[in-house]
Amino acid sequence: MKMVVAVIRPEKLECVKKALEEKGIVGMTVTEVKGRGEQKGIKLQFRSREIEVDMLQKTKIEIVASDEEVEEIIDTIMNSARTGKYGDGRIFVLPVEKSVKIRTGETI
Amino acid sequence: MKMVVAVIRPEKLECVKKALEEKGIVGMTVTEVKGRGEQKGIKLQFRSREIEVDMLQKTKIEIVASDEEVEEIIDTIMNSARTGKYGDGRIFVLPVEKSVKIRTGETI
Amino acid sequence: MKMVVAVIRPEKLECVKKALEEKGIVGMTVTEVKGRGEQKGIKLQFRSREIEVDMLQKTKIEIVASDEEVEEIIDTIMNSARTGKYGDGRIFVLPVEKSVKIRTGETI
Amino acid sequence: MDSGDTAWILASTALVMLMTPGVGLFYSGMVRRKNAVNMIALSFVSLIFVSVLWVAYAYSLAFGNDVSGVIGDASYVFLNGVGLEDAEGLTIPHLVFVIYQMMFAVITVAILTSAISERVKLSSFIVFSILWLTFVYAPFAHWLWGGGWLAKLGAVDFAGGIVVHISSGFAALALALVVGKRGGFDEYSIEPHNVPMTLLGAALLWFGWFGFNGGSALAANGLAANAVVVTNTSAAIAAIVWMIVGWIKGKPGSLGIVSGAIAGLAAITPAAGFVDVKGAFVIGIGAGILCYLAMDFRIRRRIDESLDAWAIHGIGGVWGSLAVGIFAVPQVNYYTGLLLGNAELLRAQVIAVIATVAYAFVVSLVLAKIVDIVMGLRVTAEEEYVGLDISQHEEVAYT
Amino acid sequence: MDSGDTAWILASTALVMLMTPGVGLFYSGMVRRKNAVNMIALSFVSLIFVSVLWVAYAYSLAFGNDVSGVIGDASYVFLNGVGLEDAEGLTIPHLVFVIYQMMFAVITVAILTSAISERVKLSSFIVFSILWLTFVYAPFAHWLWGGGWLAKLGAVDFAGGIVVHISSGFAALALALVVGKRGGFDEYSIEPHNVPMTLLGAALLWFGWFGFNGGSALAANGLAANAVVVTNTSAAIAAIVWMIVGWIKGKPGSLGIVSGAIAGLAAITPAAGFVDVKGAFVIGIGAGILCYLAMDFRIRRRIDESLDAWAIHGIGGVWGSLAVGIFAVPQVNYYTGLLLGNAELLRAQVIAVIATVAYAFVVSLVLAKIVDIVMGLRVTAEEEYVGLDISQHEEVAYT
Amino acid sequence: MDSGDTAWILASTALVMLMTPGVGLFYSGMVRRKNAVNMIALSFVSLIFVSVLWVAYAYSLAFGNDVSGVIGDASYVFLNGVGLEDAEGLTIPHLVFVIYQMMFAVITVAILTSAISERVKLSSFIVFSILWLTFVYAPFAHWLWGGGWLAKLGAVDFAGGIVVHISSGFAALALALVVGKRGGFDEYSIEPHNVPMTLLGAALLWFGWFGFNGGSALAANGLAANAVVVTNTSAAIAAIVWMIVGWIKGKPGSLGIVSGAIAGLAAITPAAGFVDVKGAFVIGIGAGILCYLAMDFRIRRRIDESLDAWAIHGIGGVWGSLAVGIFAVPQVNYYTGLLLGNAELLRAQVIAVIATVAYAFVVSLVLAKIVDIVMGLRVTAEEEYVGLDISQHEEVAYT
Ligand SMILES: Nc1ncnc2c1ncn2[C@@H]1O[C@H](COP(=O)(O)OP(=O)(O)O)[C@@H](O)[C@H]1O
Ligand SMILES: Nc1ncnc2c1ncn2[C@@H]1O[C@H](COP(=O)(O)OP(=O)(O)O)[C@@H](O)[C@H]1O
Ligand SMILES: Nc1ncnc2c1ncn2[C@@H]1O[C@H](COP(=O)(O)OP(=O)(O)O)[C@@H](O)[C@H]1O
Repeated sequence: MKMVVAVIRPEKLECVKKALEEKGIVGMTVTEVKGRGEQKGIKLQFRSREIEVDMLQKTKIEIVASDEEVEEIIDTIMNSARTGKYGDGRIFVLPVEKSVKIRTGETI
Repeated sequence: MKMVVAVIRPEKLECVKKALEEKGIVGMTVTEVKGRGEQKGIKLQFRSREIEVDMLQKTKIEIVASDEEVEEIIDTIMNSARTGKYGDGRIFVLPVEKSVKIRTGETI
Repeated sequence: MKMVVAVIRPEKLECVKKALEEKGIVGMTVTEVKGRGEQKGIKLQFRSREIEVDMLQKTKIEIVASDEEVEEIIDTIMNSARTGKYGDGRIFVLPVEKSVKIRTGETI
Repeated sequence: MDSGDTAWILASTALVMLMTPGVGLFYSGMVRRKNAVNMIALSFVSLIFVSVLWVAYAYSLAFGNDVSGVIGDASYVFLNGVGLEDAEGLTIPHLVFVIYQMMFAVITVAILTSAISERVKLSSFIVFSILWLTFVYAPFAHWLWGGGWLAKLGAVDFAGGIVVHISSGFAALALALVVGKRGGFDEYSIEPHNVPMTLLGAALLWFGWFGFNGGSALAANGLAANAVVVTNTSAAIAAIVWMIVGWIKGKPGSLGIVSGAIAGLAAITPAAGFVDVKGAFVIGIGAGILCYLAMDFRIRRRIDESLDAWAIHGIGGVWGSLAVGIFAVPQVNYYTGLLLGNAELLRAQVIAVIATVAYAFVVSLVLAKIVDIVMGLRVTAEEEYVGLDISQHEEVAYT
Repeated sequence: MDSGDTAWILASTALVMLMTPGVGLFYSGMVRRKNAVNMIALSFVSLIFVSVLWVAYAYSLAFGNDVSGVIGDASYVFLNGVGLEDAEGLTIPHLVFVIYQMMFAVITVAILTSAISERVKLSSFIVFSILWLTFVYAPFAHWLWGGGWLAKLGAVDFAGGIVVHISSGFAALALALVVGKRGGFDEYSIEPHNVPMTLLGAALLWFGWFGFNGGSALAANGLAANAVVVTNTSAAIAAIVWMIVGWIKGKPGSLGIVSGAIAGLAAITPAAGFVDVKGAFVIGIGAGILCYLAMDFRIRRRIDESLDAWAIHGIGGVWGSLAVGIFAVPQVNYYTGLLLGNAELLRAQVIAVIATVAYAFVVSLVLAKIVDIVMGLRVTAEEEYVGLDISQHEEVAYT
Repeated sequence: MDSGDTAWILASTALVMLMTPGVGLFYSGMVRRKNAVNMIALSFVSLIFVSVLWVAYAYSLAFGNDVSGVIGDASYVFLNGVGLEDAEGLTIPHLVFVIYQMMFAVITVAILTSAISERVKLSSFIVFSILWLTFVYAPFAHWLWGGGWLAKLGAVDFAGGIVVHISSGFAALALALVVGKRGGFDEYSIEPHNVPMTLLGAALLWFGWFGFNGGSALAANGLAANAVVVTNTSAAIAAIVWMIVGWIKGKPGSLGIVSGAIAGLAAITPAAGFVDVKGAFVIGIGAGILCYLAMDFRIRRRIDESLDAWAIHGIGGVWGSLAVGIFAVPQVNYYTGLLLGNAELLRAQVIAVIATVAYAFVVSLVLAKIVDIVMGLRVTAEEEYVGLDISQHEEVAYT
């Protein structure tokens, strides 16, 4: 069991959600975050000065899924979240040892 | 060492906190999130149309604890967060390799 | 590959960010959270009564980095986030199995 | 026509108009984030429906020619015969009087949304408020201000202690009993989602109340001045009282301060044109204490009259309406209260209070029951859980 | 000088002043969090620049001695010769008239920021608004209110249906075409970030509109009273209409309710001093339907006139300005409309509407093009992506 | 009694009342989230305590019969002898004058909370403000407006440049020195938590200032009109100046724009009834530059007078009070300034400014020290760290 953590553009959330839903991936937890990637954000010209806007608003999606589903989830997110421009975000995969449904107590 | 991640109903937070405190579990990090489970949220009837409210507000609790404490934490959360209705949430357990206290530098 | 999760004082974020940047650590995801440590927050005297303010505002930083960088990251955060008073926060290290850049698809 | 009087009542009309969204903001800050839009929307719904109905027929019911002391006739339906000339006996155009009075009806309906916050079905609220305006508000306005039986009896209500505050406060109590508690009310504490918004709402209410009470002189004169001074004094002193009580029991919360202020404002409303500043002190202190106790009682009885329209407006209105009979001084406006040896006025006030409390409570209860049976006053449990913003408006307050 | 009239127009000036930040809040709630500050800042920028220019020369262009029906002369530059004495033919000091009129110019510029929200370069907006005030607003004010050719023709505009709403609405349309769509407009839905803020803005607009239309009587009299009553009625009924349409198509959103209200307010503006309450009902209903359809049309055509100044103010202003010619009743203010058999007024109104729509659209388009070519009306794609708060102000709305 | 004058001063009273929560919102947006409630609560605390004390005795201290030019006597304690009839020499009821003046005292106390933001103990603030009202505000009001020694000397203060702005500004400086810097002030930058809230507060301040300065004519006449026009002009031009300075140094922040506007408003306050619109231009430009420099100086000196009451109100008030002596023109209000060859007025103004700056600073310092020694002006470090909302009110602004 894995947790797929994807940090994407906020405006892509709807798109990613729909794409995942089509693949039958429904459960997820979404958090508003701020982030900066290796480009250190966007550089704005201002007179002679240059200001760097790091810490742009991003959306973090966490999905816990079985090992087999992970690749499909990654692909789906990649396809639905990509614009090809800097700032598209990252996907991380973390191991999960246990997953319990509070309502039923069932371990999945 | 593990990280117990629980996604619960926001209104259950106080209750869960108290229950954990009674078991001596004090340290925790809490995040406001939105989430959707396998039921894809709540369906509302509206005329002929049906609207689905996915992405309900949830509260995420992260607790890093020693391996032995994990079961007790899970049980305590289960008991204090359950209503028996859809949307009660999930608990995930992730492995943690290291935990450091910033103030003292001690590794625990 | 690891994910370093640090929960720090919000007012220390700028300082930590700069310290990390100097070490070449740029990518990170930041979340506003609330937390309570082992001290169960701050106790305020009020008449005969004592109120406990748990759940103080904290900032969570997540950095995914290669195994070798982890120690340096921990040290850097420790040095830049520490005030020596209760509430300085914690650092956790979690294993990461995979990290993908959405823009390019490259796995790192 | 006096242009100064007209200027003041036009300005007062605007001030009172702003109080209705003020109530919306005041209430909205105290509910949960998922109902934030709905709570303000209800105030706008009150504004738009009552505005139209007032012009259509409710003004006529309230201020048309008296029919056996009970109600006005249909003479002013669709403002027939209401023109640019002075209203009878006044120095302001009749149309100014119409719209100034309209704003009182509007805010009264907005106040009672306290009782049904976070759980009312929008369509049912609209139906209820139409019925309530017709069968409770319009009669009350007629009885006290339109020459109805209470006026004939000698009861007075300067700016709406009875017509606005008792009516909405006791209607709120009735509604709360019919609609029932919010889901979770007995299980966990329901916290205000935005305290600054509530404070902003309170600020707009205090601001508007200068027009509410000051404008009720229907002229820009010494009486208006007196009303404004005693209004401000009562609000301030009641806020201090509530703050002190809060301090004794814990910390002086800002919500307590402004709740006290509103209590003081509601209580002085019926009295603002009859008492002087010393009377205002006593009325304010009484309002602070009584409304606090009423709120405390309501909470201990676990009644979910959620935002305390009953405790603050209802009880504040009762106290102020009785206080007129005690503290009225003739220097302000001819009337003399018990303290100066006249028991007549108090007698009339007691009758008026008892009659209106009973009528407001019973008729509101019946209307609420009818609406509940016919179309359901309350949303489903699911709709309540996801919040009224999504379920009633398909909107999200903050993204 | 009449102190009552002066009191009312001073109060109205304050009311109209507050509408400009009201527009800012109304708009800001509907944009994304990253542009929240900018949207309110644009309203303050309109306030400060137009205030200064009005005193410097724009008042003179609008209300100076008529030069061939087209523009005012320079007689009042820097308020030369404008004193504490009454304005000619009025019972209020000339300076009161100056500042009351100023606030109309201020808000008109604020309204058109709808079209360029979330993407305009601050410096270019300043330049554009200076040009636009000079070449569109001042002439319009002169034509209708300063004794210009449309006034001579017999066209009327009580409180700015043409001068304020047609001008800003059609300027917004032109601007939107020149500046282009917001990044992402065709890809994802751009959601309001703070609905309560928009509702607060709407409340301040409604509140201020009492001074906007009521004050346009330039006296505290029956005409002012009529204006206030019909204004409130039109707003309420249009809000109900929009709400019903929303209900038919889905859920009745709060943004729909207040959009309807603003449509009703815009539409009644030119008519408030000429029609009675029955006329207001018809105008309000028409405004609700027409402005909704216009918004729908705009969305279907994928025009990013982002916050619907065109659909609401532009179309509302057109409808109201024509409606004057139909529903004017002489009991209110001498003028008689088509319904009572007089076609002259409608003829003049049709000419005025056609002329001003064309002029506003074309000249705004040209001015926008010029500014765009010379200095670029729009920020860079990166600046737009990170948001105008950071890129134009180096500020973050909420931390 | 003149009904028009009364209408205008009643409306102005409401306008000035709203400025106090306006200050609260303005300040609250600039502090951190954990102190958001407290900052608004302090404005309400000013409102409720000063309201009561004003009626009880402070009005009498300020406007009672002059005792050797220093203070008023006790003749009006509890508004004894203050009735519905006209105030002496005025055309408005005495009670209107009382409450209009009250609102000035209220806001002055609210302004000085700038200095102690995010760290003051609520109880100590209450004690301090009672002392300060008694020993600083009431004497100042008496000296300038109640027939005290400065008035006899020939000094003028139209709407409170000295009484309100110098007094609160220099009190803030003194308080800031006594109470010390906020924890972390020298380590990290303390960011505004809600810029739109600050802009809303600024909007309410600008709006209310029309009543503040316009109402100070104490009548609805040409003088009031002049006051409103120059007030708006000075605000606008100072905002533009501050914006330009911001642009030169970086980006033109919205907070800079509104800070400039408040500076312009504060500076024109003492002059609004004495200068014409040309004078207003100069005063506004001066205010923009001087107050910006003062703020800059304060920051460079690392003085944590947190929200710049000193730089904006204090320095703005000094500048405006001196400017009266330079730019007064007799067409407005008899008085003539230096530019027209009269040095007398400037002399009186210089004496008044020096005396009041010194008195306000020294007495505030002493009072602050006393309160600090007796009960501690400041919360503990822990309470400050968790924030005043929790530690003083047990409330959380947003959930
Ligand atoms: N090393 C990292 N650790 C944690 N989060 C990261 C890391 N790198 C990037 N992110 C997250 O991903 C987001 C997008 O990354 P970015 O580098 O901008 O994408 P791109 O690879 O296209 O440049 C960042 O805003 C941040 O939230
Ligand atoms: N697969 C998943 N990955 C991540 N989070 C999940 C997953 N499934 C559920 N969640 C989180 O748990 C919350 C509650 O889940 P839900 O399915 O509604 O509970 P139930 O199992 O009672 O239906 C969701 O809102 C979401 O935040
Ligand atoms: N066991 C834990 N699990 C998860 N988060 C924790 C844990 N302990 C502490 N934290 C987080 O770290 C923050 C600071 O911890 P704290 O105990 O106050 O530091 P200190 O060790 O200096 O007392 C807490 O507010 C909480 O967010």
